[in-house]
Amino acid sequence: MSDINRIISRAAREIQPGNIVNLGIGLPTQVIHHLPEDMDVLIHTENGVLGAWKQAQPEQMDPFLIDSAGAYIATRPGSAFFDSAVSFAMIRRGKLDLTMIGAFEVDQQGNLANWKIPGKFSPGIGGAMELAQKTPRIVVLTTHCDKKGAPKVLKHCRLPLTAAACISRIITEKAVIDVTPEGLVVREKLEPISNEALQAITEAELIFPPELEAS
Amino acid sequence: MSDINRIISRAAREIQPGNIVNLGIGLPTQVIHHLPEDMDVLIHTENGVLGAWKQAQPEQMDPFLIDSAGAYIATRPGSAFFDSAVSFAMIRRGKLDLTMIGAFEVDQQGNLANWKIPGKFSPGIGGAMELAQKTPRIVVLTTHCDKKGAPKVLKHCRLPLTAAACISRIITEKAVIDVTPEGLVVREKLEPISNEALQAITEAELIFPPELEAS
Amino acid sequence: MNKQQTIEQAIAQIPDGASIMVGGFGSPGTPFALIDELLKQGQKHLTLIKNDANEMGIGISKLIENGQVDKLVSTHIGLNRRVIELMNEGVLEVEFHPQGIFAEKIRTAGAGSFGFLSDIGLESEITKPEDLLDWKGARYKVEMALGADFALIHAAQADTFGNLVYQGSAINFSPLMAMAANQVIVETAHCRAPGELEPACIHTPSAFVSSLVVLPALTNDYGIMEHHVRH
Amino acid sequence: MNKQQTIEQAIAQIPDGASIMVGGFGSPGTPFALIDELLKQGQKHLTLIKNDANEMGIGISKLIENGQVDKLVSTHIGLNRRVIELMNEGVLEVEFHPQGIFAEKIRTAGAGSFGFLSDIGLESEITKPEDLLDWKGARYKVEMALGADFALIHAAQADTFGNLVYQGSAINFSPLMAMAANQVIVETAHCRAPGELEPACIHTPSAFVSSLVVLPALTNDYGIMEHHVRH
Repeated sequence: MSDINRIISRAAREIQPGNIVNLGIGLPTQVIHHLPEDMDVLIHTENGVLGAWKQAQPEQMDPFLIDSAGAYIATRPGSAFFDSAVSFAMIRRGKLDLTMIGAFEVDQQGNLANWKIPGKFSPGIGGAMELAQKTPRIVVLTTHCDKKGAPKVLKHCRLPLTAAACISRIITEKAVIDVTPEGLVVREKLEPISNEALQAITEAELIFPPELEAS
Repeated sequence: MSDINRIISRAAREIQPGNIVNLGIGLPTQVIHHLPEDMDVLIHTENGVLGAWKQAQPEQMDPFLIDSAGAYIATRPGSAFFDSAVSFAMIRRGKLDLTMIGAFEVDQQGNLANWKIPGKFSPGIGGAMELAQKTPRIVVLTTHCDKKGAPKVLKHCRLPLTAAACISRIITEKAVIDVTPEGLVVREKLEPISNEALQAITEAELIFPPELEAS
Repeated sequence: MNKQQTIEQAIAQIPDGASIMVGGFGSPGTPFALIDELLKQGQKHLTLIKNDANEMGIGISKLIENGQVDKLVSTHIGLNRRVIELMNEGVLEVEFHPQGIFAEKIRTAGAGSFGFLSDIGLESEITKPEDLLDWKGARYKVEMALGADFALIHAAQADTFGNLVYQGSAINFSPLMAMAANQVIVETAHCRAPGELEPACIHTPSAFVSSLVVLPALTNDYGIMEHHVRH
Repeated sequence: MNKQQTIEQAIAQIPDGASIMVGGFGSPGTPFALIDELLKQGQKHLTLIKNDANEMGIGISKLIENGQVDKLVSTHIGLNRRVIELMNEGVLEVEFHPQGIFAEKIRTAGAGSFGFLSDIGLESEITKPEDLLDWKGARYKVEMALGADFALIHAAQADTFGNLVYQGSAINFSPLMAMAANQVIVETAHCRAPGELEPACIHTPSAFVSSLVVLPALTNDYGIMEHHVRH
């Protein structure tokens, strides 16, 4: 399984029946394809859909119905369409259970940086800031290191923050890591890797609880 | 014609084709019955109807459709229902052309008092404050004097104001009076009455332009 | 996602001392059945937030007359002589707002904001000096958001997820209150399967609804009321 | 109440230097025909307010590429490389807001209010010290209302009065912009007689609409776009 597939298939298991979930652009968007067709879940998209579903088949695409990543989507029975003010009211009122989101950097305080690289990349904030700040549970999906091999799980984010202390869990191709008051706790390894090797590619200090080795 | 009917039938002539109009509780509500069935007008009610019309026939009454005075109404083709936030957005954004409203007191600055008599009557503000403050044209419908014969058209309102300097025109059973930068100008008399007799029952100073006598 | 509960279960979630938004402008939109269950269960020291007090003997007037309500936040109670008496006697605390400000304060809570800058009644007696804000060259009244623990809502139709559709002028404050309250209890006589309501015609999306009570039928309270027939 | 105009008449109301809200999130809701007429008439020094910049070569990107736009107020332009270049070159001024704040600022103008108190990005770099307000024991960011001279709106259906219905995710910012702009120009390919639209399913009531342009048909711009098909 590719690194990306490992992240996505593990991430799909984060979604519980009855959840309302927002899937950010990038890796999170692809998680929907790993969900059972009959799963009791409502996917929220910032552009005003509750009950979004997988990409529509070509002959069923509706040119007036996309998700917030821009793909023509199908919807589930029980879906609703609404304007952007209502969509973000839903977000700010904490009505979403879970948001999965990509990241440039995360850190051991649970800070998230994913919207701007000063001087290089600043296409706008989009919906990320409100999702990150207001969803009760934020799960970050990211490769463990960037394309140059530099760690993305840091002691302190260096880029402008999207939101502070917002992350609950980080899923990389290497591990599932929880943000806790004690620090970053490794919950699962997603490939065979020693604690030392995982720590070596992680700037933040990782906590390896005893039960991890037993698993 | 009774005093009340004289006020109402004159008031009906204030409404121009194409107008969006709110008719306050009391005398204004009755104006609708003096409008031609096919008139190009949209009646707005605070409780979320644009396109309200006359009281529904008993067999056509809808228990889920009243106007803001509480009567079961019919609607015109092209009507819309919406929530109270949208209804008052329409008011505050100045989308109504005309509001007709009742009054306890009006004065020569165009001030309106119609919501509270301290110690005697204070059932709440309702929608009057926003209608009075934000409708471009406010026409007050009122008897010229109160039940004890005391003037209601004053130099300065003594009751708490609904809104200041908001009135364009006052219609009583005696006269049609405009609020102008020069003061209150009598435009029409609605019954045979001398200038002196009209001034005698009016606390505010009235201006009688020459063309009034000629009419 | 099925939100259905019995009326007893749904209303039993409300504790003494709760703040409760109640939909409706006059009778249309008033959740008479939920109110009657609240009367039966007898929760006390309630704060009610409703446009009006209904008329004597129906709707929230029953709760007020029964002594269950400490405070009413409202816009106009002119059609309820008994509630005016209770207010004047000091038995019931009443807080009035202009109707559109009442709507907007609720909607502001529903949008997850904390207040808004208004000019309504800026120079009237409803504006206290401590509400005034001079900001970037202009003067405003700061109107704070108005939220609540619960909302009681009547919907013409719902699906089992809790998507809601309102009818006629019964919509009034209900979609705003459904956004603003922490727990939203809805009654309807017409419950559909998911997918039966047109997604573009849903007034309140299911995310805002906590409990759905399906009424076997609408009682006479929901029918034509003599006091709403103009004479 | 008939608001119908030709597309030339409707767009000719817009002067140089106007601020214009444009509905749409990506393609759905973008009023391509009205935008093309604006391109043809060539008004200059425009401020556009739209969630995104569409993609290169379509929608408002045409106006920007054609040098008609001085400033863009937006939330995300990541799908338009050319507009990012123009921003980075300093040719186009771009002001970004978080997407829900963008929506809410527009809605605040549409509600006739002047600003609202928010906690979004309160401690981030998007909040300048002069936007902070300490009020009754808490700290807020004051977000001011965002209005405009004009709004350009695409509706799936309209009636001649200007009541509007949107389709699918094409609703997005359109009802908010229709409330917030002083003049609202709407295009639709499906114009009905008054009474043909269900009054409870109208998304934008006619009072907010100034001009209605009936399109003979929807062009290819409104069809399935290859860039929206995920691979």
